[in-house]
Amino acid sequence: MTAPVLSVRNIEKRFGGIRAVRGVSFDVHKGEILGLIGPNGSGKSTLFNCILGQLVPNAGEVAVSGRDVSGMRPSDLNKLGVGRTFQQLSVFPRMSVFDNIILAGQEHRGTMSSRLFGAPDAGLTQDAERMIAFFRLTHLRDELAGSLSYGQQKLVDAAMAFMAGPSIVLLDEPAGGVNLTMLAHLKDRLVTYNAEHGTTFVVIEHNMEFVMSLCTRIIVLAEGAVIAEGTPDEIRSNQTVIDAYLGG
Amino acid sequence: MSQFLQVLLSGLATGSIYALAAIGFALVWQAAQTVNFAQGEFVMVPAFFVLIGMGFFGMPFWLALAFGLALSMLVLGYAFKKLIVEPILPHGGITLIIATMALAILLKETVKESYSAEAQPFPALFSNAPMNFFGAAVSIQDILNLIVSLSIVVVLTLFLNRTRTGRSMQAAAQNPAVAEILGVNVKRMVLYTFLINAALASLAAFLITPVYLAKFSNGETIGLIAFIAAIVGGFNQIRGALVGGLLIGVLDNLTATYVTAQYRAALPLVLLIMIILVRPQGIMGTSEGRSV
Amino acid sequence: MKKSLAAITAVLLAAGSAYAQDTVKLGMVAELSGAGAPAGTNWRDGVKIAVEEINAAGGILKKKVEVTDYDTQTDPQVSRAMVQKAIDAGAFAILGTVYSGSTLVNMLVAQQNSTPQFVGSEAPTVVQKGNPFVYRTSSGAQKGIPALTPYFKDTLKAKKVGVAWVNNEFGKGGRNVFVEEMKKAGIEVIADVASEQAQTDYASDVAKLKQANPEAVFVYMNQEESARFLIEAKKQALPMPLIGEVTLTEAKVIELAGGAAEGAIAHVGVTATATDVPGIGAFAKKFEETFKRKPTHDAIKGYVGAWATKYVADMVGKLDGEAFSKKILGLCLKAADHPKILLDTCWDKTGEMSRPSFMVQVKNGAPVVIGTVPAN
Amino acid sequence: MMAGKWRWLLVALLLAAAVAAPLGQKSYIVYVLTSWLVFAIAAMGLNLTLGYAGQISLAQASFMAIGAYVTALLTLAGWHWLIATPLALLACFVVGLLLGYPALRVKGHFLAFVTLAFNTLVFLVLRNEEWLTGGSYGLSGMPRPDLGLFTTMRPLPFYYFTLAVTVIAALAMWGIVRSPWGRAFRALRENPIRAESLGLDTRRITLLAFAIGSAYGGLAGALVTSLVQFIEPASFGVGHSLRILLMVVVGGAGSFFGPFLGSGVVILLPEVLRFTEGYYLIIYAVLVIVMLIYAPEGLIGIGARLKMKFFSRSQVRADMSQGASLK
Repeated sequence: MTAPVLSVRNIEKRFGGIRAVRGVSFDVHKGEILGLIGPNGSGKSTLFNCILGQLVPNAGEVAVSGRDVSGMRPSDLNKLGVGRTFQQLSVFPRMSVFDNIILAGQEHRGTMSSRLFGAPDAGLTQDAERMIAFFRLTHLRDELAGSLSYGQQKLVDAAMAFMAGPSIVLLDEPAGGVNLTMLAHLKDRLVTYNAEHGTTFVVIEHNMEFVMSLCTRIIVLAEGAVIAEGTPDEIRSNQTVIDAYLGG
Repeated sequence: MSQFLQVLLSGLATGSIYALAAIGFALVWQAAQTVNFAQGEFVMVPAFFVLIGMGFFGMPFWLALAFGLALSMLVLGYAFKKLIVEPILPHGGITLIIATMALAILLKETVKESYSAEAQPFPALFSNAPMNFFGAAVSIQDILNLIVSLSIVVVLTLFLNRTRTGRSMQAAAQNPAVAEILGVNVKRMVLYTFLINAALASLAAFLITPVYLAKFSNGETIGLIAFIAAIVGGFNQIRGALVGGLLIGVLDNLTATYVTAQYRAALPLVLLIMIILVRPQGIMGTSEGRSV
Repeated sequence: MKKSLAAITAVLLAAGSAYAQDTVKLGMVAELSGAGAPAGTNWRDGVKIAVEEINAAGGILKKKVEVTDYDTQTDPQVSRAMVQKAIDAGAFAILGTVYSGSTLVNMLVAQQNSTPQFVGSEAPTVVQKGNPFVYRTSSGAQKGIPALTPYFKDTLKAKKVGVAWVNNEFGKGGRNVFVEEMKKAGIEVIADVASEQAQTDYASDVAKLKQANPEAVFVYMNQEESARFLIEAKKQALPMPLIGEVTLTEAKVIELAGGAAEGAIAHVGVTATATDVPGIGAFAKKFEETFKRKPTHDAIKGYVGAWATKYVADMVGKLDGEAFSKKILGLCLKAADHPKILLDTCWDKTGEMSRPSFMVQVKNGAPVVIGTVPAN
Repeated sequence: MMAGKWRWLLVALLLAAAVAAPLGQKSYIVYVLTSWLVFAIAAMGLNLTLGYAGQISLAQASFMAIGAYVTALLTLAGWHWLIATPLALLACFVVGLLLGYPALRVKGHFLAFVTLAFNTLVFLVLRNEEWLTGGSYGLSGMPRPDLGLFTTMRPLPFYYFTLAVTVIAALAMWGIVRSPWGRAFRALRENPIRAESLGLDTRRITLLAFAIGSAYGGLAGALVTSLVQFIEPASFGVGHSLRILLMVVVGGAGSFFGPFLGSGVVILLPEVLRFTEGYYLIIYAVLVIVMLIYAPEGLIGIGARLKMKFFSRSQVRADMSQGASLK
């Protein structure tokens, strides 16, 4: 059996005296859409940041496709095929949508010198236009990303995460603040992309309906530890989870 | 030995002036994320307000001091906040930094053109007559510099921690949104900070100008040293600014005396770079609220 | 289109110069803003008074003198541009600059255009570059400071001295000449204290001198630095005599230092306090009436520069830079024949100036001439 | 597409104006035009660091100093300007890399202070190490470049020489900013964390932003050496760095043509405001503050806004049609 796309082992993160993440472990396999849920302050975002190299965990290891990536910088992690989106708006506001998307791919092409002396688009124009079209943003191609609506910027953010053809994408609250029409569109795109490319997703989300309908498997965190794991249906009926959410 | 003592004591006296400018600088930073590159000019201008009061309106010295203080608070406190900081802050920190640089030019040139390009004598608040202190000459002025800046730190700390207004000011500085919900008038609190800064700058001006003389270009040196003192001591601590100011004053004099006069100006700068790289929260600072 | 514009400009300029036939243009290039503004504005005002007088006396070669002010912003590169601009505008001679750092840059331009230039700078290097068009209006440091040597050697009989100087091109030049002179005179320099331009805190400088305890200290700084130094020296009760060149006993320094200047001694090339000299007294009076302040050394330099331009040009008999240069190098003007030159003055083959000078001491808050030094 | 064409036409016109401008002018005007070009190069470099990459630097004058002194020392030692200058640029590039290191740790005002301190340190070294730099007397007598058939001793040929260097420098800058590097610099300015998560090595690109910007400062310095033929430490103080910074901001930080406009304004303003005598700096400072309040994007930004207003009708319609197609 091949190694899991993402393997998290005993991640521990403390802030002062507070144990924000307490020895969390899980594996994600190819093609899975894993949901990571939990009440506010359960340590989801901290865990995410530890996996993605934004925070340095106090203990534990992270492996991508069997390779230990603990302590790796986010840019190097990205080069290994780990993409991500952000909870807050995270586009480059004073660059065009097109430039946003090209940027997301250019660092994976060529060398430092080819990126200086080579083509301005790093040979990515077709790929970028295809990606823009996939998210149905073609009419906004040359607009400044900062001038787009909130939901459109979320789409650009996702498009950027996919641009380099990652093996796994971690999505940090993709549904937050997005209206229903746009949300359906986003979910549709994620599912389609997953089906077409077999890309693995890990999703942090508060919107239960969104998570339950999108994910194939769900892990529930509370107070920094895993309290439940299973299919959406199993989680829906799990008493521990219900208690945790109701403030038990 | 007496040389060492002399240099040490003079350094403390000078450093306490740096500290006054540095404290105001740190306060304004905390309250409004404003880095004021014209802080040195804020210490230069009040002396000229006093000179105008005496020369132009014929006021006695004490009245001119009050006039200078009031005018400084109006111009360097209120008008500075209303006309420059408020409209520009939304455009971003770097834009505001550049605006305060332009303000420094404006203040310098205005003083030079409207008053004089030459240095002016300034009456002393206290006697500069020396007293012998174990072989070192120390003036009442020196001692008062130290006492005043120490008292300022104590009084300000008490004010900020013990009074309702002070606590409101702290709340407004730390978390304006929450403070607003709690019924604190954040705008007014921020304004108080600017007024205090202007008052501290005036005080520093009145204390040093008798020795340093009033000149339009004086702010260049004092301003830079005040920033360095604030950063070295710790931006988010009033006592940090004091420690930074005293440290720079003493180290500057010790370097010039015992190491190198040619490179004396380099020492604070090297210290600044080291502190920023090794301990950006400053010697006394705590790391919270210092995210860069 | 550009060409026709150029043509029109040329025609206009030709018309301008035709009109300019009956005037002599002088370019006053000085530090009117920036750090050098006090020196530059005094220089300008000295020139102003001289030009009024010259015009009242019939101008240069019977032509009216027109002086245009150019501000260098105390920036050497701007000063270079300004000298160029003045020459482009048809200036026959340049008056300025005062700061040596600027003069060293802009004198190249005047030289290239064979334009006579009177400068207020005192750094030795100004006249050491073989430029035949640059002339001093006061003795350079390498002339002025040696005039002090007899004072240290014979009057004070000092064996060990100290020097406190401001570390810019002005101070450094003076300091080097002084150290060299002392070496020649067999006097040991036991304390060599450099300070920064615009320095405010002189505690360590004075403490070092006090520790070394020389028999006299030579103080070579700009005005307000001198004043701050004197204040600190008094506070720490520095016991030995403080001796300067020019600046230390200037009226402005005395005003700034207050009582702390008492007793300070300086060698002064030409001083407004030497009111016994008729020309100087008259100039000081007129200056004070016009500008409501006392003239400084720089004002007198500007005044002398403008008058020297007139005297020499009149002697040459035409407006010719080359001829002007030939005439003035090695020329001596007697105050008896040319009263506005103030004192008997000679320029040597390098453009360096020599004339009698004074020893001055601050007594009861005013500089008093305590001796004269013959021209060297 | 039309806009692109118009832009090139405009550039060609400006270039023609730059060629024609000094013809029939007196030396002073030629000198001023030459300094404009020199400062435009320095500002162009800072614009990359500040405008594109978002890293504030108050040390551009110190890189002019390093470039000027290296070129001066080498040309005085008999090396040709064309050999000395690349070495000077290399020196600036390397020192710029070093200065970039603090920028990896601190941003904003802290970075401003570090770079400001660096500028003063360079000044002190130039002044104090007299054996090498001539101390406060500086260095003089540097030859202007002699290009065989084309000697640049006279002001006009030197102007055209500087213009040629400027055009080459501008073309190189144009290449940089439209390359993936340029996109990376802008991404660093806009959102460094997002850029890092997209595989961009933000540390490397930060250092490069400083190094390239500094090399442009060095090029300007190498030209100053030949233009003024006299250099001394005070010409490269913090005040000059501030002046270059204001050129970038006044022109429009992050726009390609901003530095040309900004340096033009700063160099020519004293001329325009000459009638105000000593007050021009006051007026200038007030204008800068007012501009920062109402148009922080600089003169180029004001121009763009006016254009928007001029074409506003068609613009709105385009927006509406796009808004309609969203559904």
